Amino acid sequence: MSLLRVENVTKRFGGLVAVDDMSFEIRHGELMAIVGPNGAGKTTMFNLINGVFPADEGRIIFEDVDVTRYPAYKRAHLGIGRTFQIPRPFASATVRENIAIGGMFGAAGSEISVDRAMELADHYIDIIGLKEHRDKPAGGLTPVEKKLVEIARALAMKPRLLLMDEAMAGMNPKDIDEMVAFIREIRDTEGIAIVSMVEHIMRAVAGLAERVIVMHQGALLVDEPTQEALSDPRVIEVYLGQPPEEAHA
Amino acid sequence: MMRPVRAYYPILPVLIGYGILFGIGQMVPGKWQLISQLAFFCALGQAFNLFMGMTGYVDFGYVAFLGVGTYGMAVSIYYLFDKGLGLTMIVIGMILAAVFSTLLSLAVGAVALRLRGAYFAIATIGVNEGFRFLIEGARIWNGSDGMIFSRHMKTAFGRETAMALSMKWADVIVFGVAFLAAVMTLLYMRNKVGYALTALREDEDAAKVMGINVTRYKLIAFITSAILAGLLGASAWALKLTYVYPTDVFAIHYTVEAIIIVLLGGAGTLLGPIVGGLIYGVSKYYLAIVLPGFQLMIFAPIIIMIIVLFPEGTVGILKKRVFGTPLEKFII
Amino acid sequence: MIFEQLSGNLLQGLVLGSVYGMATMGLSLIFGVLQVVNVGHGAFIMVGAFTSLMMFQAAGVPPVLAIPVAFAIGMALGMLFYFGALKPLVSPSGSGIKSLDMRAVGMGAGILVALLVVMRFLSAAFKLHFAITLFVAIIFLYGFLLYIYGGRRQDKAPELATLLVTFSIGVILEESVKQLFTSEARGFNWAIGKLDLGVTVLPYTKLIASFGSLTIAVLLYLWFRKTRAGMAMRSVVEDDVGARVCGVNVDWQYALSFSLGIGLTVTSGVLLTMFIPVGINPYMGGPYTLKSFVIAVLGGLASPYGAFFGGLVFGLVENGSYTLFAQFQGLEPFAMTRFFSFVMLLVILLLRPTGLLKVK
Amino acid sequence: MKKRGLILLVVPFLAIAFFVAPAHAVDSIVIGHPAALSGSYAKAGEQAVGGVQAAVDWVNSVYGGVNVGGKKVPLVYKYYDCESKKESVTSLLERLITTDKVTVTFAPYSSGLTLAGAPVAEKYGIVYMDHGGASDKIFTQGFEYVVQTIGPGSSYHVGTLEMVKKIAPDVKRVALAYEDSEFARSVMDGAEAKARELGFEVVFKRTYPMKVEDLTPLLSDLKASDPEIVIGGGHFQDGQLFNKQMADLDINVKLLSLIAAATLPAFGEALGDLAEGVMGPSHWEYGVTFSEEGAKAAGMTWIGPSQDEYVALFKKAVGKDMLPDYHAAEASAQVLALVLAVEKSDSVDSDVLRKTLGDLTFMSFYGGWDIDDTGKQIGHSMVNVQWQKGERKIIWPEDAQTAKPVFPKPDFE
Repeated sequence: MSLLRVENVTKRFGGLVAVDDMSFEIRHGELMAIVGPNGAGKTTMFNLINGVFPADEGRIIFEDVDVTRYPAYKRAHLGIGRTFQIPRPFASATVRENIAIGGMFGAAGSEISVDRAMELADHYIDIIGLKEHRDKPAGGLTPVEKKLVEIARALAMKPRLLLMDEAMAGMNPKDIDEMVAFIREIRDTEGIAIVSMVEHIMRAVAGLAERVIVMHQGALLVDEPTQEALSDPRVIEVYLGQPPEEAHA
Repeated sequence: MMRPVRAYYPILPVLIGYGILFGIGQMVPGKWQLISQLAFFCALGQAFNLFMGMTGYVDFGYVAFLGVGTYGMAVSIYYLFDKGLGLTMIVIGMILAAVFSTLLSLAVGAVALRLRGAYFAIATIGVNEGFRFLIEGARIWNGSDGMIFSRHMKTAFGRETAMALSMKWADVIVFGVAFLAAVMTLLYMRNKVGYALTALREDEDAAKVMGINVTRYKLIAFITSAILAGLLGASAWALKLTYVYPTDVFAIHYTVEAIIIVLLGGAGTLLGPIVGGLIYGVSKYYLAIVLPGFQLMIFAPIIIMIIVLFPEGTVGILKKRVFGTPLEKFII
Repeated sequence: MIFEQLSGNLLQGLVLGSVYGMATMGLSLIFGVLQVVNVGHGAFIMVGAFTSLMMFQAAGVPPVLAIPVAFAIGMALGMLFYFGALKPLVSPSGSGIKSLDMRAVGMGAGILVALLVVMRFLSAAFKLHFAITLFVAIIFLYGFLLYIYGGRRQDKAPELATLLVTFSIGVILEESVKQLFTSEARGFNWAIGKLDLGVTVLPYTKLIASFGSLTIAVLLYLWFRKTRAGMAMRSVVEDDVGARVCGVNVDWQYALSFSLGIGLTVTSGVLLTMFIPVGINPYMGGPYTLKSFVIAVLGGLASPYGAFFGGLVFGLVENGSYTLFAQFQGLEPFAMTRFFSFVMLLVILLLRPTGLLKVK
Repeated sequence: MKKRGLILLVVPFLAIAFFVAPAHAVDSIVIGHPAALSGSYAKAGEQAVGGVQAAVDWVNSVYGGVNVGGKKVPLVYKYYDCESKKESVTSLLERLITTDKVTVTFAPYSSGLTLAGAPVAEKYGIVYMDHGGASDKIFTQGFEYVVQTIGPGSSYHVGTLEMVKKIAPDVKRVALAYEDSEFARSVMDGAEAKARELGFEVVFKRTYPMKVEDLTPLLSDLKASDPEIVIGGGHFQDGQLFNKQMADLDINVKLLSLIAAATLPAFGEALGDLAEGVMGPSHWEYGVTFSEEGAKAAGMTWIGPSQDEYVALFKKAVGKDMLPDYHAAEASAQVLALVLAVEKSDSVDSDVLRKTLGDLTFMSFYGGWDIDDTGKQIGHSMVNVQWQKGERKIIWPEDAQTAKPVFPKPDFE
């Protein structure tokens, strides 16, 4: 049984077809990446999965529940977590409160008290290693720290599927490697499926994903294990005929 | 759900503040009206802050809730005064005020809470003005003739009781509403509601993705705030002044006053509206005495100055200063 | 009978609507560029009306010729208030200081006291009311503090700060005009004949006002479409960040569009006096502010031409619905037209927040 | 505790304000007034303050002070600005009563604000004189200390209709178009009742909202009903608009009478030729011929300056070249009533004063003054003015005429 099934999903904005008849599956505990050049419809696909806006056609099924018409918060309750490309922590709240908010309202939301959520937050603060910033407003952190807070916030929701939007954008190679290692570690300890969205940084894909979906102009181009996808001629074609390794400039 | 008692310490300064205010009013003869006016400003700011400060939504038509609350009490007294209900009428009036403001807030919530920023502000102005013109145009509750019910109160309660009701007990209720608003604010701050509101104030889309049912929490804060406003209108305007005219109770400058009070004190803080209400009320009162006719001209540039130079408000600044000191847990 | 009245009302509504539309273009322009709702809008219309009145009374200048003067006054006021009050709150580049410490506040207070003492003597010397000199003192103090510390951009609920600032600007204008001209309702009489259409009568002044509004709307349209400066401003409306990347000085565009918006609004005050040359007083602006909000929403809030179109629709609906409501017993039709226009506002905000015209 | 510090800062303020109050003794008669100097009623409030000040100046300098307790004591006028807001009325009124220890209080302009202050005055048992609240309903509420000088709203257009009945008995069709406010509505109801009583046919009756910007739809409607006389109005701005747009739409009638606006000098200045022949009912007008001789002939007490003296005093009091209108005259007449009541009863006690005011009847430049048991004004009759060649002339009642009425009024050009 798959964790998430996307069936023939289409989304239009006015005359523009942003996502065109996409179908794919995500399995439990899987590391996956959605790859594609700018404008390929990756972000739209993410937004459709976690319910920022509804799909025009098709169905989205999460653990046998048809969530196509569910609002975002209900999907979060079912176990779909999400981070943003530009980190968006709640600036005036402290790091601890930020993460606790994830715990309070996320998947296990209805049962968790404020105090329990705070304890949970402390646990994740240890994991991301920001203990010294615990009671500082999140607005004052560095971008990388914000990113970590955001991931911790999403993890506190106890999701079964975590969508990570361009987790590595704007990072230097050393940080990227650390982040990749961190994401793999999360998958192993939490046992959740993680879908990353990657635009350019192909060197990260190999470490980050066991399977790759490549999107092009809103449609599915390939859905293959990582190594095969990266050497697929169609994928190379999409990246202007250059080998993907060099396209990350 | 309950957090340790320590988390509720900030209610102490609130209690002390209102206690001192109430004490001055009771002990210093001939200052009760001023004190009750100050309490009205504090309550107005506190109730407004509960929604505006915590969600970041600016309800420019907020005065409509005070207006319908006033009508709730007025309708009760005006139409029931000869039914021999005695003081139950006041209770009915308060309930009607709460019901009217709840209904209006549900209606506004259904329409306006989907909108953001300036669109929300304009929509709420539209509700306020539209409601006033409906009352006038369809001649609801005497339309623009309004209701004057001083006689009704004297008939129902007797002269002495009626006098005590409008000159004392109405103000005591205002104090009650002010304190209730502070308690509700603190309760929300310390529980899930508050965290949900903080999240949606900072980033509504991110809050949704975190599993927060933003509509629900917005509505909770909105209705709470509206009911408090309704009770405030019922006591400070209807019971105290014993008349209601639609142009008078739907006047937008009360919303502006609420915004000024909240900003002076610090938006989204617990103590802000009290400090803001006191600063605003006292300075307005003395300006009206010292420079009658010129106070608006003096006040307007000062407000611009404060917004531009001290956007966090008095308590906002104070909060930063006491950060890390023992006072920290009292001031939020 | 009813149809005659209805057509007469609609015709009047169309003419009035064009002036309303013009009076809202400034509001929409300012919102489009700065995302600021100008709550003091009506006060600027009042300034325009006084400009027209004063020029007519002092020199018999017909209101048409007061338009350029009003526009210049508006631009100047716009620049003044933008740099004096709004820039620290909305400027994309942010400005000045990080925090204002107690030493600075103390210094400010000292200066205020010194100014007060000076002003006390000055007010005695010039026989001015003390409050007026106090007002000047506060403005000076504010200017000084702003010059040194700059102020901070508001991140949380920016509407709150800008709503209150624009409201206060409106109050300052109203109170200043009251000090200068008292709160008496004034007017003038510029009669140049009427056009009898059978169903209704239209004075030529109204037609000129309507035609003037249309001309200004067209000129603004051309300016936006055909000139470099106009296109730069439009780029800021479309995409603030993108415009900056393309080398547009967004900061300056903000200042320019705010003062252009105020200029248009003050000009519309002149046109309004051609339509209604009486009842001019410092507090006349309030109802126009509310009307302009409705009209701006009809037109999509951020689009000046949409606003012009919205004005036409509004004029038609408000005047037309009178005839409708007059058919019902027990209603006050005039108040109901107002009720109806606010219901319309809410319906449009719900169903078509981008306005009646399809903008994007 | 910074929070406490702030409160501690407020406390001395309040304490000082309280303890600095002057010691009470009958060495002056103090009038306390929470006037509406800014906000919605600023215009009327400015007039009222000027009017009170002018009358006070007259009493102190010409009349020589108030004769009480065997000596002449000066009148003192103390006013604050309530910003036309109801909360401020209560707190400022209480300050006047308790801190400033005033002898009597004057209500701010408008029925609403008068009502807002009434419970405070009742609580302290101090006379509360109403110069700007015309609502009849104020006097059905059982207030014991409220005394009215302005005439009740229902009587405003009564004289106008009587005049038409007398000089043109064949005119029948009357249109009523008033502002939708509590005051204008009471005028409309009174006018409608009177019109039916006198046998007029009411062909049109509508209201328009406050602060209206365009009356065209209503006036088109009115035009269609083909009235012979039009009475209506509300405040200052809408009255000018009413006249202007009547002219724009070529609605020519035999009589146009507007409350409030048409009686003020600014009306003629604003409208010029268009005002020609337009009428308005007024409590008082410059040119009304009430005089000491007339009062003696009628056997009434006379007090106060002559009209010309009054206008000069008023201009001095406001410090501007501004003419007093009826808002000022009402406020002044109230001061004169107070002076007479104090002298007659030789007391400053509120209950005695209230009783004396109840029995008092006198005449001044403002006209007659007499109140009934509830405190409502019944002794003052209104005059009707008409714009004739750019000047306001009193045309009704006949015994006060300064010019004959022009009827029918000339058409708009």
